[in-house]
Amino acid sequence: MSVNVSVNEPAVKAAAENAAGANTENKEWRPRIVAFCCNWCSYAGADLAGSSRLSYPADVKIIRVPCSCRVNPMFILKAFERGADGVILCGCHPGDCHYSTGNYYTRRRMALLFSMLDYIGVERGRTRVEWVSAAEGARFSAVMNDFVAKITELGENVKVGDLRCKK
Amino acid sequence: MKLDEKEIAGIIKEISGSDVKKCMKCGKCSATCPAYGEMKFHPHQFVTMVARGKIDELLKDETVTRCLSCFACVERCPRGVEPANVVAAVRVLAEREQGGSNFVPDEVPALIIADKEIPQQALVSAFRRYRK
Amino acid sequence: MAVKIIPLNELEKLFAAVALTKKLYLPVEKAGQYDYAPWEPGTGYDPEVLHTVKSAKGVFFPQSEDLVRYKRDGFSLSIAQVAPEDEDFVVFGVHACDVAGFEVLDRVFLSDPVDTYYKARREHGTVVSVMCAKPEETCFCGTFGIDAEQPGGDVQSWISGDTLYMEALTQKGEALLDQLDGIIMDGNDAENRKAVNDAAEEHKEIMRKLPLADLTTDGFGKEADLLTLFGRPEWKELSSSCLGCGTCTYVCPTCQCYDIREYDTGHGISRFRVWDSCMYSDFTMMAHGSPRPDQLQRFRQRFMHKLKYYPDNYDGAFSCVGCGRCLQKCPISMNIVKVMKKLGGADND
Amino acid sequence: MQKVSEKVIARARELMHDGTVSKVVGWKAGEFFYDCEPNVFETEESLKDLVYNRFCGANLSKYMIKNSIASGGEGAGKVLVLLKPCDTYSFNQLLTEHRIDRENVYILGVGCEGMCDIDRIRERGFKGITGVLEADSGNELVITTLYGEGKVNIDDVLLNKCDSCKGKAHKIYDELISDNEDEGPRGDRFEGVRELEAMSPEQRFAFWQAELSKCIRCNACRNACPACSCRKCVFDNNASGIASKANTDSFEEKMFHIIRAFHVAGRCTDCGECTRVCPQGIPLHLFNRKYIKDINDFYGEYAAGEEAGQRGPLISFTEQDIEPGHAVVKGGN
Amino acid sequence: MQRLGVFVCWCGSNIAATVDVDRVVAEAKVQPGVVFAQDYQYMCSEAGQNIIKDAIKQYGLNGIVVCSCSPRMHEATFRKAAEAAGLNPYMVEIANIREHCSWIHKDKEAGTEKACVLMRAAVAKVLLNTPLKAGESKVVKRALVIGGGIAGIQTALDIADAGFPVDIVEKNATIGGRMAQLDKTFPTLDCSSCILTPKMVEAKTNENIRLITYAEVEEVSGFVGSFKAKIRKKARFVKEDVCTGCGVCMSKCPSKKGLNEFNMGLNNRPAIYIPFAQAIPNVAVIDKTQCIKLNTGKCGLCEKVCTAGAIDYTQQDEFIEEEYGAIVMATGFRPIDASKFDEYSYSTCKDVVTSLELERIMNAAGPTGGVLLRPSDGKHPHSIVFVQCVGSRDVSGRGKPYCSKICCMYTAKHAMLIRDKYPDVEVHVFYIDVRTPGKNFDEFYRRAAEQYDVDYIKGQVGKVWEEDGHLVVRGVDLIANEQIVLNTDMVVLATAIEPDPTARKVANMLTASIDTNDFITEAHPKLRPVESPTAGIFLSGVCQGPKDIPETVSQAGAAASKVIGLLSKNKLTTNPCVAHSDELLCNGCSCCEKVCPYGAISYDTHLINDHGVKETRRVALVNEALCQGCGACTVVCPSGAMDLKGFSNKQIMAEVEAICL
Repeated sequence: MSVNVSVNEPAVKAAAENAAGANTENKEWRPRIVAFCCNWCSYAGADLAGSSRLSYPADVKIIRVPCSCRVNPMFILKAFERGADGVILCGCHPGDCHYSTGNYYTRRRMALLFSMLDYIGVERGRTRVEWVSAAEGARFSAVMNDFVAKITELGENVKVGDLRCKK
Repeated sequence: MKLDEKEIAGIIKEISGSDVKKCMKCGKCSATCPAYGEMKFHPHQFVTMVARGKIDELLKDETVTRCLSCFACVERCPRGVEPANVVAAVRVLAEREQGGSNFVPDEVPALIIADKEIPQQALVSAFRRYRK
Repeated sequence: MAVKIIPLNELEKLFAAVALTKKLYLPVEKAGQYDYAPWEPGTGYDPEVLHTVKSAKGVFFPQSEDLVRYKRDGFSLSIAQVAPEDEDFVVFGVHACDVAGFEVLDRVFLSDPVDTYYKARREHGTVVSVMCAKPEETCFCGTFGIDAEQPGGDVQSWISGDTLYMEALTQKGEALLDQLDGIIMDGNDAENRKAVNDAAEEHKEIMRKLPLADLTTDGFGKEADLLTLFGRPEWKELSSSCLGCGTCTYVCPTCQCYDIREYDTGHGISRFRVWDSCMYSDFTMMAHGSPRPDQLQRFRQRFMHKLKYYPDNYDGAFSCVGCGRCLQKCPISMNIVKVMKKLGGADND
Repeated sequence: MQKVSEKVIARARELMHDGTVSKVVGWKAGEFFYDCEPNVFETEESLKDLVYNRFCGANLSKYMIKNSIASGGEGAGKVLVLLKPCDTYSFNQLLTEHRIDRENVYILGVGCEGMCDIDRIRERGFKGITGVLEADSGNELVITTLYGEGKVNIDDVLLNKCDSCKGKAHKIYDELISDNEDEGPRGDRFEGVRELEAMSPEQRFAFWQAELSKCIRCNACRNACPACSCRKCVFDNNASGIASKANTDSFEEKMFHIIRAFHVAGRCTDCGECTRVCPQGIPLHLFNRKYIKDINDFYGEYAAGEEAGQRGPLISFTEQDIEPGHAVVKGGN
Repeated sequence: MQRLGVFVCWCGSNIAATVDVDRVVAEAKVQPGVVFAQDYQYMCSEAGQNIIKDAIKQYGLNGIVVCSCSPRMHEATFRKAAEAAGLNPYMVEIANIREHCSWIHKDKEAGTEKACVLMRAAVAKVLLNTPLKAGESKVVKRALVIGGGIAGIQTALDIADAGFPVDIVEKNATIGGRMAQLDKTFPTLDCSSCILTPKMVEAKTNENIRLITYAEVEEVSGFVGSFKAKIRKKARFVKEDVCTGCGVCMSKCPSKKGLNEFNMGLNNRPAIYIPFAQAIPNVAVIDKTQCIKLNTGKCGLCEKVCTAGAIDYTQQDEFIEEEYGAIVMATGFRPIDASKFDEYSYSTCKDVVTSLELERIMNAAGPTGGVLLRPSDGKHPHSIVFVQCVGSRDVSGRGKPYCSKICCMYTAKHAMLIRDKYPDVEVHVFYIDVRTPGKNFDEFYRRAAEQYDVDYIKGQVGKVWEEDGHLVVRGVDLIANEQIVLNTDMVVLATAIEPDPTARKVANMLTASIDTNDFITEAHPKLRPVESPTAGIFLSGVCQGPKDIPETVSQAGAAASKVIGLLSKNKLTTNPCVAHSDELLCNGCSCCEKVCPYGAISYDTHLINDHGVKETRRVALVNEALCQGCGACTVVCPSGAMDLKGFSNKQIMAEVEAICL
């Protein structure tokens, strides 16, 4: 244990080195992506993508929430803390919310949160909101393919994550 | 420099502050227009032509100078298209294309004597800011 | 006394020489504020700076440190103790108040049961003190009998003119100065001693003029009656504006409370300790709630600890060194001086 | 300032004397001229220490959560609180959120010409400050120190929050003592935000990394903030899932400050207390003002606390709101 | 201590082909808390369910994860199975390894790895699940219908027919609404009152229906199953149970200046009046603004002539308080004010009328006795111009952005009726589009144009003015591309319709959400068109959106069937995944209340004991019967006091952590 007075060594550098190490030592890096889907539209849209066999990368893992408005910014930051490389939030199209107004609040909250993440220098594109209806299986798949491609392009998230969670 | 249709449409929208795509073709502008008979292209046609990008024809035509700018169409259009402003925008475009108005204020008295029918809008244009 | 000297403009050389074998901590500027941090080439040293925001205590008692790490693999669990510090380091530029602060911590952490993490750092750390340059109106170390002109530590030093004068006080200090032979010069002559003495005298003069020079500890300490002090009605007004933040605690060189927490990394757990503040509403939170449910009690606890409980436990020694950081940093300008003046002897009023 | 100050003190005494109020929440003279502390005065006698000067920057609104509720009960008089113009926004916001019992409060609006920052005076090289006097000219301070005397221009040593001022108008009061005409807002409060927005993401990241790594998690920003008035903060609540006490990893400082800013988004009145109290001088207002600027840009001008009972932007919506993806692009470089 | 079971389904080869189920089972076995894991070909089969049930009993499982298809498919199945084995059904979580995994990934390695992650997330979540119990709430077997037009009447009749008592609250003195004002109805041209009156009478005589006319709902509290309403019954100054409706008072009343509302103000009525001949209840009412007795204390003629002794000048407003299980909004519409369009000279030319005014002019009980006469001079018109879309599809701010839907058809009806009865009258219709979707609708319109020679002109009217005793209309014919000026005798404006102005107030009272045009929002535009998002509030008629009579009647029936379905239940089971506020953390700030679309959050001030610290404070309370579990409140709550059962902050964060591991 080294004396750690200046608690905060540049996290980026360390993580980047860490990541570089991981890349060469371990197998090919794959992004970790958390997708929050509302139960009524987007989760059903994802189901439809599945039953239509419209593939997208396995890096996307879906968490079911009743409504996109259930997603607390804390969850998104929690995902980054734990090493997620991208977080995507899907809900019913504005106006079609099962709970009539939930996604309108989501839209405002996420507009502000994403803008703040951008403001502190997190790469644009690590977070995204998409409206996907229950009928849009193809769109769900397309959105996920696009998002994974974008995150892969951005590379590993080294700016917002807790180093202790890196293996 | 020759602008393409999209760019021209953008300029017209910018000058007029009006979106021709909102038109639902009810014709109330033409039903309202006191200068209807003076115009080769009536207000509703004018708007449609702008929407379709047929600007060249309008630039060449006198219709642009026949609008009285009475704004009755603007007042009554249920869709907020503001045809008079669209006409004005095309007129401005025409003037820009000519490098400004053909008239200068000093010429106005002579023009009135020469042509009693000259549209008042044409005279007003002599005082516009695009005048050289 | 064996005085060694080095011109101030050669300090970089000195630092580099120390850093060759040991980690070196000194006040470093970051985004406009000074705190103790590892030295790197070009870091520099500003002798005019009186206070770092946080005191120097962090080098021995960091704000956060891991104690134990658990690792889970299937159903098996392995536990790894985090080894205490085993590398030597030097902390440079500590003023008398902060050095005295180390002593306050020593009494707590080095008495039975000994805190092995703290002890290891104390053993491996060499303190190089410097007499402070320009005391501020908020300084009152004299109140606690601290001699600002003899800052203490393993090596104490003075600045006069363009020269740093150093003197080893302990074996560790001597070893350090020996190691620096060739970079620092022998300056053990009358002229240099006079320079040191003059600087000290000049400093003493300022100390006498400080607005808080007359502040005394009357009414506190071992002799004071605990229950009377505890029951004084003035606590209510004194605490009425306390926000319950931890600023005073975290900038304080003597506050020593910590919390032990765990962080689940997903792969395992690290158990670590972090500074805690008795001003916080969740301090020593228990299943039944907080033992001090309102801010008055928490506020009183902090000052009673500094001025009464600690002296009772440690033979009259106070747990305040008069550095004045809390006077400068408290968001609402409440501080120990105001408490002492309100509750202490008549002289203070 | 002197005239207003005398009137304020006299009026507070009068109100206490005639029984209109039974307590006064105001500023108390400190050890030095500049360290006035907020205080609850409960007796007429104690009011001898009431002051109102250039160093009364602390916003007293938040104290009214505790003091307005506690004073209830039969026979108890109202609580007098002294509020500067900008403080009244916080007061209104707390009223909106039902945190203050308006019935029990008597607001004495006090005029303000800008509050001074002792740290800024120190930054100008003054050490060992033993006295601060407002020069007769009214725009200078005379500073006496252990090491000599000097003058500073007041405008140079105002609190960060006073660099841009929301205006001299009180948004709520029962009585007003002020010599000031409201000249509307002064200064461009979004300048700092714009500067950051104009930087590259890497520069922004480096800026925040440097600033936030100074954070010692003393919670002064949170505890001084009138909007951060939760009974128990999520960061103190072990059951919240994000509790933390120190920035053991640099992620935690980001988590803390982003979530804190988010929790007060649309509720923050830009009172500037966070930046004023930060012992590390972190420009925390740049977080809050970013949100205020975004809210203004995206949803129309909104000033939390402008009047009590407003519906905040995060608990409102329109069908045409900006999409988060566009918001990011609009936000900066 | 949690004892979890994990069950991995092959779904034949649907899952097993791309997911190595053995590995998922092996991985599951080393998850914290898991004491049992097994795979099976079809978990949803009876045999599969038995595996689950047996394991629950044998291993004393207190939580299970089923790795299978989408929870939207079989969550209910597995919950039932768990419940049958004595496990709380909400201790079941599904890892969707089919739709979200095996079906979209071709690489078995990637698929298996992802399946393991999804399993892990579900295990992490179920570790934090708590048994939930669906609550129950009572159902008051009585319905309230607000509005007594055709929508309200039909809804009430259908509910009453099913045997449930229902109250109709109508703000006017009679039920019947707008339909009563119509002369004929499209596309069949049957007489409006002939088909409406029997329904009105039925509403009056049905013993399950109570008519509360000349009344307004003042307050509504409560929630689905048990609403409480306070109804103000305005003073009629006529005893409703005594008046025989003989009408003698009307003929004797000296104050005859009141505008006849029923005839759209085209003629006058006395201060004491029965709105129209077929009014239900057939009882007089005194217009207190017009009555001489009530204003000056003199007169009292009606009291003298009333042989029944029904007049009571001292009558006061009365209040009725009643409990209801369901409430139907049927607040209807009104035409917008045409005077905003000064180009049509509606307010200056008497012969410019609205379509609803024309209805009255054409009606036998109307001001002209059914003879088509110009309002200005009572002469027979020889030419009439109809203007369509007056204020409809108008975003200029003077009108409404939507299509009012009924105008094309009623204009065709008017044109046809006029041409039929008065073949000498020339009829021109200026239209933008003619919209006639509906059974026999287009045929109807074409008949007007082809058979009755109505002149349809594609274009709008720009101006109408009066000149030498007739009207001049300037319009445009877009097809002929010419401006036309017509001399005519009458102009009829097809004014847009808008929700009745009371709709907003009522909606707010019921926490039913309302759109920017003041139409009530339906719970789902396609799948739940007659329900409001607020449980127990139903929509009937034009308050939901423009519609014609047949649509209104069918929607009224649909709303009634929803009400009947609700009232047939003895208890309501509530969704247990609802919000819950921790009063120790609650600041009482009201943010949650403001975002709740259901009005499920209220506030209570009471003594709270926080580990010995006692304080009286304002805290949020969630009504579990109203809460639908969206979670909007949980995010606006900065202290985290508000959480959602079944989708708690900790559960979701545990899933996040498990996924990011």
